Amino acid sequence: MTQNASINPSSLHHAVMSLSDALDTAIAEEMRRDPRVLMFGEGVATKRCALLDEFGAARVRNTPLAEAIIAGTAVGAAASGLRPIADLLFAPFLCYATDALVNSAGKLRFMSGGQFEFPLVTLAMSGGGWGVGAQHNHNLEAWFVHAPGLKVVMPSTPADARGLLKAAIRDDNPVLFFVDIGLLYQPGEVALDADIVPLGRARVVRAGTDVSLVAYGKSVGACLEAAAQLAAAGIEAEVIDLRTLKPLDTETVLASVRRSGRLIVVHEASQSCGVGAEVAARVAEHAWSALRAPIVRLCGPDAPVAASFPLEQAFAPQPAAIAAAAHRLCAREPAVAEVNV
Amino acid sequence: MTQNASINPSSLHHAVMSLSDALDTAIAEEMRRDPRVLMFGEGVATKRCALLDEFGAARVRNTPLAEAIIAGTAVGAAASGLRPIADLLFAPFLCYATDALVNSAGKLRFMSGGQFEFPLVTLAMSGGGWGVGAQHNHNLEAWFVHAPGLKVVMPSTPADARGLLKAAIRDDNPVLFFVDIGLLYQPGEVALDADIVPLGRARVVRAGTDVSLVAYGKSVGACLEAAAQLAAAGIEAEVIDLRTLKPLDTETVLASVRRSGRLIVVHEASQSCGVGAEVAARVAEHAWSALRAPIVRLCGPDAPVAASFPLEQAFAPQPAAIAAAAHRLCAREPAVAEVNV
Amino acid sequence: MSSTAISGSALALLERMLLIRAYEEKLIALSAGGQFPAVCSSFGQEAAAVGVVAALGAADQILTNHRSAGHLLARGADPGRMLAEVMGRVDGYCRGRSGSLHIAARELGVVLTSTIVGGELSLATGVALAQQTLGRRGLVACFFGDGAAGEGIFHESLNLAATWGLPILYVCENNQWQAYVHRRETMLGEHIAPWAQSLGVEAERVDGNDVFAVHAAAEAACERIRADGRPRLLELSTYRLRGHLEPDDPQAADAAELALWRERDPLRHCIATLLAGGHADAAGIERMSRAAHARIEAALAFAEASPYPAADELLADVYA
Amino acid sequence: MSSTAISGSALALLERMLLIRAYEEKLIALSAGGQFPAVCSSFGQEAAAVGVVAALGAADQILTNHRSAGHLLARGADPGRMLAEVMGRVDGYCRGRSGSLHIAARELGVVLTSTIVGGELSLATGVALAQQTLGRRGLVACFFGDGAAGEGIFHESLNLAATWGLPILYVCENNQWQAYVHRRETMLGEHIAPWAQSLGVEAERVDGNDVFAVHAAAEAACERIRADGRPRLLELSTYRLRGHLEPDDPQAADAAELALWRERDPLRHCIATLLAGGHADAAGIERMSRAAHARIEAALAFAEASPYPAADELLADVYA
Ligand SMILES: Cc1ncc(C[n+]2csc(CCOP(=O)(O)OP(=O)(O)O)c2C)c(N)n1
Ligand SMILES: Cc1ncc(C[n+]2csc(CCOP(=O)(O)OP(=O)(O)O)c2C)c(N)n1
Ligand SMILES: [Mg+2]
Ligand SMILES: [Mg+2]
Repeated sequence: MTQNASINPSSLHHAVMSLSDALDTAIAEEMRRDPRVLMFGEGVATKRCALLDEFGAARVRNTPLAEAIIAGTAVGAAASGLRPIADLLFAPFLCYATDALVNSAGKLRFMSGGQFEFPLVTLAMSGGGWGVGAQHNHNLEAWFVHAPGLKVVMPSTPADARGLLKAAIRDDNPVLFFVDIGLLYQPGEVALDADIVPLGRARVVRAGTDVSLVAYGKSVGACLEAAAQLAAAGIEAEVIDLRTLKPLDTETVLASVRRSGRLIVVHEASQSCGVGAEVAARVAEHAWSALRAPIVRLCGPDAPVAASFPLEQAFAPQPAAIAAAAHRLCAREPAVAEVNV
Repeated sequence: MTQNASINPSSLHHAVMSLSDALDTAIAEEMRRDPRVLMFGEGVATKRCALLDEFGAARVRNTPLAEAIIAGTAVGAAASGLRPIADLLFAPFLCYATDALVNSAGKLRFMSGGQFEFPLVTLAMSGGGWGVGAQHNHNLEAWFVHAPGLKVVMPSTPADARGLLKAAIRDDNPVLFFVDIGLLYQPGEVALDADIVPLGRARVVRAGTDVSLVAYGKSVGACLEAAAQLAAAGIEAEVIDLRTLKPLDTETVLASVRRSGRLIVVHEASQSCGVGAEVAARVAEHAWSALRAPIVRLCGPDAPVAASFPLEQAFAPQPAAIAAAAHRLCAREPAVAEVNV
Repeated sequence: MSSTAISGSALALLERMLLIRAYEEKLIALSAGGQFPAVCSSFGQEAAAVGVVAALGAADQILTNHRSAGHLLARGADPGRMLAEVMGRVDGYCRGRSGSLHIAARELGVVLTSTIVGGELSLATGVALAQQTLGRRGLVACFFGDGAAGEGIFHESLNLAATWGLPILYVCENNQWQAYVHRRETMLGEHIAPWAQSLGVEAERVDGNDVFAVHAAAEAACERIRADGRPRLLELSTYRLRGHLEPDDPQAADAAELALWRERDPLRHCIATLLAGGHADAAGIERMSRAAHARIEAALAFAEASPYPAADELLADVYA
Repeated sequence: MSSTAISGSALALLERMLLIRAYEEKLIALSAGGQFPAVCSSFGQEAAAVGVVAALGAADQILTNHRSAGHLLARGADPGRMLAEVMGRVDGYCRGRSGSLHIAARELGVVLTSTIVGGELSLATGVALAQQTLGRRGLVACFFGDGAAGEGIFHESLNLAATWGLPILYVCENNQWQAYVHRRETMLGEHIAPWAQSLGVEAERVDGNDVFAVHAAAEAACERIRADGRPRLLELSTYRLRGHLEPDDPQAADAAELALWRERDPLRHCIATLLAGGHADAAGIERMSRAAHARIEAALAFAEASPYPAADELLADVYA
């Protein structure tokens, strides 16, 4: 994962780079800025050799294949003055690491009466695109939203990836940073002199007044495609990228729904008890009177993901389905729409 | 945990027993019925000596202190012709066991093209009542609702505990069976000749037409208390005990809300991405036009539980708060209620 | 191994190794073309797979991991159904839902394959408990890598198997690599066997590139397991001759070490032994090799003709 | 240990042990009264705690678990703040939020206590990495039980510490019990030390009920760790003289074994050694014991006077 950023002629401080390179950029910048930042994981020193070259073997480390101790080491180090970044590769591997992250990092600050801080970041990938099945591809971000004391981030663009990762590294709390595999090599413009992107703020990617499409990760792109189709039909969709899943920027979502009166939440993760359920519930609690139609969730099915390419691709919500749901919500009487969703 | 059931004179087949004894009864009955059922875990053979005496050391086993292999052994055995029950003690210890349960038991049936079945049950306790803090008391049931391929159960009465556990043991899928510590020693009437309680069916514990209170575990009792208070004020609350959290009995909830127009979801687990979010979202999707007020969730705070007794008790939603929310929803104009929740 | 000890079935071992090599060469070529799912090749580890699996009986159960092609083919899996699976087609062993990394074939006793490193170790004890409890004859062979031995589940699995007395043959293919990390970066010693021994599991180290040595050790271990029902571990010293994943990324390799191990290619060793002992001639081996390649070509044709699963398989078989 | 080797500080060791015993006796009495939170007593393991902690310096860090009272008091923790914590009062070390099972006292270098068995093993490597990376002098002492050694994280923690060279003194108090299960039901051997040795961690077994032996072994191990920065393990053979939890459940115990270990009570051993060597007289020890009990009475009064936390602490300190 070397930096293949091509320089944008309009500014020396802008570059077009992949999300993967944006993450590397953020890590290098923060390691330069703060000597307490270090990074480890299986293959970190091998695959991120630019980091190893610049920062040396003490700060960029390969580990044994043992996720529980990788996470535990990060948690213990964070409480003791370091600011570790642990690469846990694929989200399902977090299953081996949940004790350290959930029972220790998320709880021991509160349980100790505030004696410790846990400034650490874990990286993990998920989502379709690699065709390797449900033991590599499983969107688990909702687990860590449900568990107390953690923050959860999942960017959709290289610029946000850089800015949010920088903010996560500077945050004094444990941050689970999820990366959508399907976005890893999609290029995007990144302002290299931009500040951090603060955690906890959603981004209105496209303004619109007829329906609010709320998403994160690669589903943001699906919503934008759907919005373009809808615009052609005269429906103006607002597209919101949550970016941070915890703390969740409820205000931005509520404000949008209060204008549009219609909400569709979209993500690749399975539906039950997912982030979409939380968004829907908050809207049903706090913007109910603004709703002009039932809420719709479009999520991954409640099933493991298949490796087989066409099934993997069909797992994530598609633009056509999003557009169709928006048409139903906007065009029909609410009661009718409800029956059909 | 010996059976201290006192015989009810009205019938030899009814007994008043604790939820804990009801679980032991169910296990013994199923072990008698099916020689493939066996049980293991830390202290199982020591603490459940009645089972050990009756079924012997091959079927009732102590294990090393190693939750990952306890769960893995159960999963491997289930796929190979046994029907194991694994006692994992307290829900936070499930963190060590998630790989076997989530990545293997939940996924390998689908991923193998249907080659294996996983008839296994795990037991785990959570909830306030023991004053031992967030590393023993953490309601994690929503995690397993979110993960594919699992079933999730959490009873509120001894009779349901017996019937649901028997159903879980007979089910050909992995079932996570959660037990509310606060209910363990509360007595209840159990019909010893009753059939199983099928998984996936909620129970209307109290009929009512003004507001639907949806809960599970010990929050059912809190809702019943609130309902009694509300009845005195002329508000008839319907109380629904979900009993099974996955598959969720959406129809029973929707039917209730379509009658009452008002929904309050109550549980001790933290709010974000909890089961309450899922219930709220399903109602906002499928019974929106019946809603006459915003949905309200009353859940545990988004924090670890303290050991300190008063804080532990304050963590779970209280009857007074439930009744107050119901009053707001029933008495005021919807828009006003919304501002206040 | 003295040439007189080589039985007639030695040629059958070679045949299986040739088939695995041909299969992996085909996958390597397909992957190099791009637009092909990631695969972990067992190229260079054929002797470990074939030597152990040939020692197993029909009732024995096998658990394996992401690097499973050798184990499956050694067990008699149909390369056509395997390729179909790798390519996500409906005639694959798992209806295309597994892909290359978790192929299970229950009909062959290859069960519960997991690509979570260590997953096979977590499940093997349960399979063995079922064999034991249900009075089935077969033992359980559990294949894993040196990397998996660093996961905590290794410790838990072997300790439980030792304490409960479970009939498991743990087979650690110590191929010196763990994805992009060399084994020496992950542990102080060179070997996994002492970890097992400390837990009370008898363990033996064997040259994993000598199919005859592996086979003899596996037969002896299986015999002891069948006799007393207790677990054993074999550590097979071998080498991952390709990158972690195809297409290969040669950069990561240690060139000197790789050259050394190329000299010790298990196929070459097997052929040299057979030729030296007069158990085979070059022409016969050449015929065998061509037959293996032809079988793989036919397998590929089968796989390519197989359709992708229909969209309704998105939700099939999630629950029983 | 020859009596001439006993320094004047031996009396300080006894004093600490007496304080721990008095504290645990008080908790046992309080628990027996009912309406008291569950506590895991370290009654019978005082020598392990005092012997090791006395070998540590002020800059050293300690990680412990659910059975931590001995470690905390040996380190100089205030029994009043400990009792307040156990009773959920706001003047406890953790503002009453921890209760008895996870008391951490950062000011004393007792950090990150976890009641998840094995939790301390998962965190110790990170604390040690920070000590090393930030150039701090202190080593890390990590206390855990024989049960914790059966968790996979034991294997992962020791292997990482060995491979990276982390300054950790692993202290396994092998007290023969793991909650309601006897150690012998959980492993084939008798000892944990061989598991560490197989990973390349130097390990020594010591009579954990002889405070002088423990102290000498801990001093020697700490010296070696400070010299080369590498981890060591001490296995202290001891016994849980009470049930897993208070109030005690005597049913579960093995009566013969218990009687045997009662003979080897660490306090009795310490006192006998001091008396035999002429380092103390009975009256002096009696005075010491009374002082310890008086300190605990004062501590209880302090704890009882402390209020419960206010309701707004439900959400305090969740995030930094
Ligand atoms: C829990 C987990 N961590 C990481 C990975 C990614 N991964 C797949 S294979 C592999 C290396 C495994 O090494 P080893 O066990 O020695 O087997 P080998 O690949 O050498 O055959 C890694 C790190 C994984 N699949 N699961
Ligand atoms: C992961 C986990 N599993 C189970 C428990 C319940 N539990 C608490 S202490 C204990 C026994 C621990 O045994 P050991 O490590 O030997 O320590 P000891 O209690 O003997 O000091 C158990 C099973 C727990 N707290 N955490
Ligand atoms: Mg390897
Ligand atoms: Mg113990």
